[in-house]
Amino acid sequence: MNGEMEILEKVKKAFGEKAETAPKWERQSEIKVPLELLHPLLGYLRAQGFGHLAMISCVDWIEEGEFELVYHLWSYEKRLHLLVKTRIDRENPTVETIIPIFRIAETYERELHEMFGIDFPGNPNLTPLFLEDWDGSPPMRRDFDTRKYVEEKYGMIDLTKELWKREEPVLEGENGED
Amino acid sequence: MERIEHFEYFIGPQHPGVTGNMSYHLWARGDEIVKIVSSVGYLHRGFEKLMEYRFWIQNVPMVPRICVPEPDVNEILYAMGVERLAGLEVPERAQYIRVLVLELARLSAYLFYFAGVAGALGLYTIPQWAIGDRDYILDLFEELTGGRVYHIFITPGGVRRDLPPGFKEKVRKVLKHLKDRLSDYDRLYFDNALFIKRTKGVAVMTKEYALEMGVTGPNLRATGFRYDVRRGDPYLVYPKLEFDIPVTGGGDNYSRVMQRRLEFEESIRIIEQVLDMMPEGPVITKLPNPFRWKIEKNDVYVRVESSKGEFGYYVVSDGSEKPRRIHVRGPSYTHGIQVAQEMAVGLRIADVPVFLFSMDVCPPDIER
Amino acid sequence: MVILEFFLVLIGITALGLLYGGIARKWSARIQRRYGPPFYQNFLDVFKLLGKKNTKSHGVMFALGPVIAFTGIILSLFFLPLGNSRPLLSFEGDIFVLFYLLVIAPLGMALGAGEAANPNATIGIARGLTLMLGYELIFFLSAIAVMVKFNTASLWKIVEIQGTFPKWNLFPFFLSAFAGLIALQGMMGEKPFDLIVAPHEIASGPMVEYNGKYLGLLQLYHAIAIVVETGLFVNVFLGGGSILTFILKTFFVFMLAVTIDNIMPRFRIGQAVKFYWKYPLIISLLGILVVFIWR
Amino acid sequence: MTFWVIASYFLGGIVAYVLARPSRKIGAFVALLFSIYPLYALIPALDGGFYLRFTVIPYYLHLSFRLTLLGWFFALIAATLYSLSLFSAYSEKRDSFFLLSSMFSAGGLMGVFLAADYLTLFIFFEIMAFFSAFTFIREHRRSALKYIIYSLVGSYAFLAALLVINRSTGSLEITPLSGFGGSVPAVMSLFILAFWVKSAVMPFHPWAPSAYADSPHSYTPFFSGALSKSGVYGLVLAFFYIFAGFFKSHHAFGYIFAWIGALTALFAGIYALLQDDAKKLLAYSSISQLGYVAFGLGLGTSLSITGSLFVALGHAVFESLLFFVIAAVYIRTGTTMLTEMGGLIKKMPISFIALLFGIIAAAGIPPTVGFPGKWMLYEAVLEKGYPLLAGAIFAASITAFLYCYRLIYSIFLGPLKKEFRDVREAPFPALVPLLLLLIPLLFFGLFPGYVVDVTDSILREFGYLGVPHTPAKLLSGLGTFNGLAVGITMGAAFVIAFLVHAVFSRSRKVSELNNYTAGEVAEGVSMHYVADFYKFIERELHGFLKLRVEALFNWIAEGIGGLGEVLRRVYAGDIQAYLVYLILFLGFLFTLYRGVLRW
Amino acid sequence: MGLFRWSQSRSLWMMHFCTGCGAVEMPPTMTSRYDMERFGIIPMATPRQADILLITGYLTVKTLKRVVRSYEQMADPKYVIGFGSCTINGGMYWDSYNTVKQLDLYIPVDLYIAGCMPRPDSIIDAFVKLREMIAKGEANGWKRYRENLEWYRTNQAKVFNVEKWSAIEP
Repeated sequence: MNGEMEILEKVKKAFGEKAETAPKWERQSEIKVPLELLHPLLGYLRAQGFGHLAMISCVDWIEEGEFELVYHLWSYEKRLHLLVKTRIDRENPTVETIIPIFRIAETYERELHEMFGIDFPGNPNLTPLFLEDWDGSPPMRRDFDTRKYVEEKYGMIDLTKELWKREEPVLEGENGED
Repeated sequence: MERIEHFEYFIGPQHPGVTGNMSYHLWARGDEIVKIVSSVGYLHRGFEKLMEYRFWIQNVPMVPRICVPEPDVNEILYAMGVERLAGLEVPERAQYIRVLVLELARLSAYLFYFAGVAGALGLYTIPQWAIGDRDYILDLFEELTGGRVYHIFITPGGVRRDLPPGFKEKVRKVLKHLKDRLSDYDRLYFDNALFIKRTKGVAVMTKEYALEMGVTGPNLRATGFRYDVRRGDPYLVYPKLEFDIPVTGGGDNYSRVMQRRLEFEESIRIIEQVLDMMPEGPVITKLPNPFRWKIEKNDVYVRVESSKGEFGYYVVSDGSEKPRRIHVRGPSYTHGIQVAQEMAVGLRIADVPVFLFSMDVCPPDIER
Repeated sequence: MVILEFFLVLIGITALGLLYGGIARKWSARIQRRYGPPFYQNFLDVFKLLGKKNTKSHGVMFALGPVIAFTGIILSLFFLPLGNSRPLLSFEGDIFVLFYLLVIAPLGMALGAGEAANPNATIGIARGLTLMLGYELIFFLSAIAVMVKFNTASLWKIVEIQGTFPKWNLFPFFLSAFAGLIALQGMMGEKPFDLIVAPHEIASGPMVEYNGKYLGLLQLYHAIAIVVETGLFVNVFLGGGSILTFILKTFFVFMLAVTIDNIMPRFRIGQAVKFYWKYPLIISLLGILVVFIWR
Repeated sequence: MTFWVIASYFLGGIVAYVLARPSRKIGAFVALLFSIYPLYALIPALDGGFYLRFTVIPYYLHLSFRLTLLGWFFALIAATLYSLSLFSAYSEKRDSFFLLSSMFSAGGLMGVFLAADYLTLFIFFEIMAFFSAFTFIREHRRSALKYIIYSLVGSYAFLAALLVINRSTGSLEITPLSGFGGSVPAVMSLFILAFWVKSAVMPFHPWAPSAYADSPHSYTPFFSGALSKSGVYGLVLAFFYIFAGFFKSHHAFGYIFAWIGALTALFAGIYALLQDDAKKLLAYSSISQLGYVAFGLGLGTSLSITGSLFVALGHAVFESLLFFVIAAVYIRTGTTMLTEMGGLIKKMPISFIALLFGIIAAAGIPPTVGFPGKWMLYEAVLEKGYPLLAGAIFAASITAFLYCYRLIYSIFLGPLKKEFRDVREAPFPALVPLLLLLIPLLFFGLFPGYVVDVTDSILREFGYLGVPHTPAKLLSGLGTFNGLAVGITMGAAFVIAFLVHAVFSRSRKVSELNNYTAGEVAEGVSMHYVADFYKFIERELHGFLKLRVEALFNWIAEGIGGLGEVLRRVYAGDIQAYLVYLILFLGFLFTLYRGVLRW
Repeated sequence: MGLFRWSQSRSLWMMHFCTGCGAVEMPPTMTSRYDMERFGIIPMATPRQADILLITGYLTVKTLKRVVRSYEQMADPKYVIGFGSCTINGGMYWDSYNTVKQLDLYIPVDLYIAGCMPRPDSIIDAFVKLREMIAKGEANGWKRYRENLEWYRTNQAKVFNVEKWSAIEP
């Protein structure tokens, strides 16, 4: 545990009151920080040895009207995982890209851009990653109701209704016996 | 008159050279790759969205469907995540059974991996042998959990049922068979002069590049960086077991394959220890009524060493009976897209599938 | 009468080739610890392919490709002595004619596959032609050693000179025979020289756009090609004896190639050509040296 | 009559030059007429034979011509090729200067073949060399100059040999030299050098690729098909007529020359693989074919000489056919670079068929003219018992398969380029040479005997016994090759295969986009594998390819350039310096005169 | 024509296209333990040479586009086998925004196999069943596809959010 405390003290000293740090689980602690302090903090932590950016998650707190971006950092030497959290507005979420610090973030940001509609100015390749010619709103946002979308696009499957007349019976009947 | 500088071809969704359902669009000149763009999303079912619509316990059968060659990794991650958030205690014996299931899954994934690389190289005898031997492990799973591939065996709070009688002897028999088969694999595959000539020095990855690009697991150890989640961020009973972390250190296709070959033996050693040290006792703690089981607002990131690399779940609960957000980090997330796009440039056409198979890119855990 | 005899030979060799293919699949299945298809599976495959409907073609040359390939291999049947039966068209210097005829078939398939305008097909053909730079030279050098020794370029005469078992060319020209065997492995496209049709790299190479009846023709061509190529090797190095022994010998040589095929991964094309120019070339040159010293 | 055979070219050249000024079409047409007359005159001339002594400047300059069988053989090839190339030039609408220089070069070539004495031979050799360079000196100065320099070096060596022979035998007649003074090898190598350079055999070949590639597309078939034959003509004369005695007695010389020919064929073939420009590829392929000819001459048995003459004829037929196809394609597409073409089979089917037969002949596959020559060479080398030579020649013919396929694939097969959407078939005049050349290509393949009749009579003139043959069969010392039988069997096999093909269900033509792209859309995807076609061979042979003989000549060129630099400084242009040099020179002469006479 | 139909049923070539999660059970079926080659079924690299298209489990919209393209590149007669309930009514992903719910609307399916990832032996049982259907001449999904092509095209266009969609010729 001592390694953890020492890091949190350093961050506290470096970034003052705005960064609330709290140890969370064994070998895992949390740093909440406002958006403008995000990049300097990430740069600082990278220098401290947190070289592995596991991923960038985004939690949609629709009640508070905010997205919570969580940067997962892991340090191989200190064996410590940091959840760097920051809150961004939900209506037009834009966060400066962190590719200069972590080159691997390009794919993570691409996914967040597609799934939550967060804009990352500076990311060269914000092309769609998973969905092809997608017409709906970004799917992972809480306000996107997937069941309504499925109902309207694919039509809920009602097997009792005969979709179109088939020459020979499909499942039941003589060749469906075994 | 526009001069044709290069030609384009696809190792697309419908191609034996890709490790699942992914597509690579390649520009090549002569037989050297000039540019490669990977496109994913062929298996995206939007797991994370579906999980937000289901109760905590309803997600248990959903979770193994994420990564097909090694489903148990997802089960243990979801279980550990929920147990940490809900503060459940897992009995000792259940933890040992979990490690047993995980290591058996790793063995079957590695055999699948050997079959893939050998198939890409054209040595069609090894896929037949490897997948044939993998079936012995699937039979063990079938007997233990009832399902060959999707076991839905590790649930939050422990394990669904205890080991059936005589199961331990069966596992030991299968392990002995696998150990004998290793010598055949060595003679035909790992020491095959042509295999070495085809894979040595191809697609070399340095340690710094791997660390910077978030490469994890056997591919990282193959570049010479000795790190394993089971030692670095230990979970379950791994601290009690003694096994070492082999490192091959070449960074090329050959050392990636040999890395898995050495870890294959390590996993066998772990299983033998688990079978001996397994205490008696209950295997599951009682779970509250699923419809009213609320977990208070909290979040945790759990990670596990899967056969392809570091697999992680970021589980967020908001006090309701459904998870607020579960974000899955598959190991091939970095291997399959950015690393492949940068490492494959300059390779020969014949080596691109071998490189993809040696990186063990598993498309479903990129796009979930 | 000659026409009837030729048709008999043609059908017989095609059936033999398909039979070899079926047994080879069963044999490699056994090596891979499984049962494998019935031995007549190749016949079924060819019938199914010929029965396919609305086969798609990319143009006249695409359609003519397999036809030229089939022509080339039928042509080489004219010159191949089967055991001790004299071939229909045997004359002096027909080994050189045979070498050039064996090239018509791949050239025809290459032209057809070229019209398919698919990069996979063309890479396969470029690899096939480059490989030819390797194995054709070695096979020629190993055959020339025999030709220079007996001072004849007629396949039929070489078969006659050898006679029955103890006088095979295999023993006096062991080095050339060994180099010829390695060249044969490449000529038949068995692994480790299976680069032309590497499914994982170039999605079955030149055959990528062929379907239905064209693929049936190519399968027939491949079946006859097995017998012709192994037959060429058998006549030069293991000649003599009745048709039955000829069939057994070609079967044994083909099985040897299939066994090697099962235990070797593929070369890269650069490595394959360099391999051919290193060891087999030296072996065949030594074979020629032996002929000079021994004469 | 025979005077007009040569004169009609020169006269035609002038008339065409005058007429081409107003309109190029008429000029080209007239040139064509003038070029047909010698063809018409040459064919019956065989039996008559003629000797003509023609004085240009009394007492000093007498030109004499004589029709020998060998000369007639090559003259006939050159005349036909030249008239065909004028057909192609007609549709290329060439300007007047080109017509003049090409007619004069043809005239020069005729003169070389029909020359009776060394002086005429030398003069017409020079005319041919210069005027053939003039055809493309304006567009590509550098390659033209390179060509002129190489042929000049050759001709001066030839002149030196000429003078030595004249001094020892007193007459300029081309007669076999018997019992010649001690220095036969020196004179012979000087004599051969000119023709060696001309026939572009290996060490002296660097001018050929750039010259063939840059010369006008309609002229190149004549350039490579016929002009290189003058080199072969000279070599045959030297080996088997003038220095026959020496050549017969010294086998080593022939063996070395055979090796040079074989290695030329192999290395030119390998270079041909790696070229991106169709013309350069064909240039190296024609050097490789001439390597075969040199190999045949080197061996020296009657079978090998017939073989090499046959290959020379075959080369003239299919190499010019390939160049004509490239010319036809150039008219329509405006490029000869392989990496800029693709899919033309859909738009230019006739050129495709012509190229297809051309590459089948170039690869030497039986029913075509390419095979009998090669067959005879193989038989000859087997008779002499040189297996390694046979291996080298066979390796060279394998490279032929590779570059032939690259040629036909890059131009005609593969996806159709967007620019060529509206390309039509080549104009009729450009197609005439293609169709006409197909006839000899197949006829001589099936009935090689007719060619061997002529070559036998040539050999008897040189004191060799010919190759026993019948119209369809060739009988070598070891056995027979029956061209007709192979042709018939191939036809029968094709019918059988076509029947198997036709019996089953009809196939449907499909658009180019309906292609296997692993499920993706093929729209807008460039699927033409043409750049760096044989990169894997290039990578393996990289070390070997670096040592090019051109580097040696460039080094020599720099050396001469340096020397010129020094001389420039000497002739600084002020009078006093000249006086000083003059005095020094006279002093040097004086001491030489005094000193030398004493000893 | 009996010979052709008999040989068509005995030698089926399977297209190597793992579209869904069921594809992990294909290697065991192909290799030494279950060995589908006994029935003459071998995986082929390109649709041109294939007869069977296996839709192994769920099918996302992006894969469906490739599947239809590959399906139309196959030569007739061709057969489609759907694995598991995902191809019948969307199965476990019934409410997923990216997977197709009923496969039969987009390409004709001849045979379904039960099981959320069917076991290798049930796959082989399906192949045997398909053999009988072909021998009896019942497996004519491809005829259905050719006859009401328009109906299939409109369904496909609806899913791909375009008004008019053709697989290969744009």
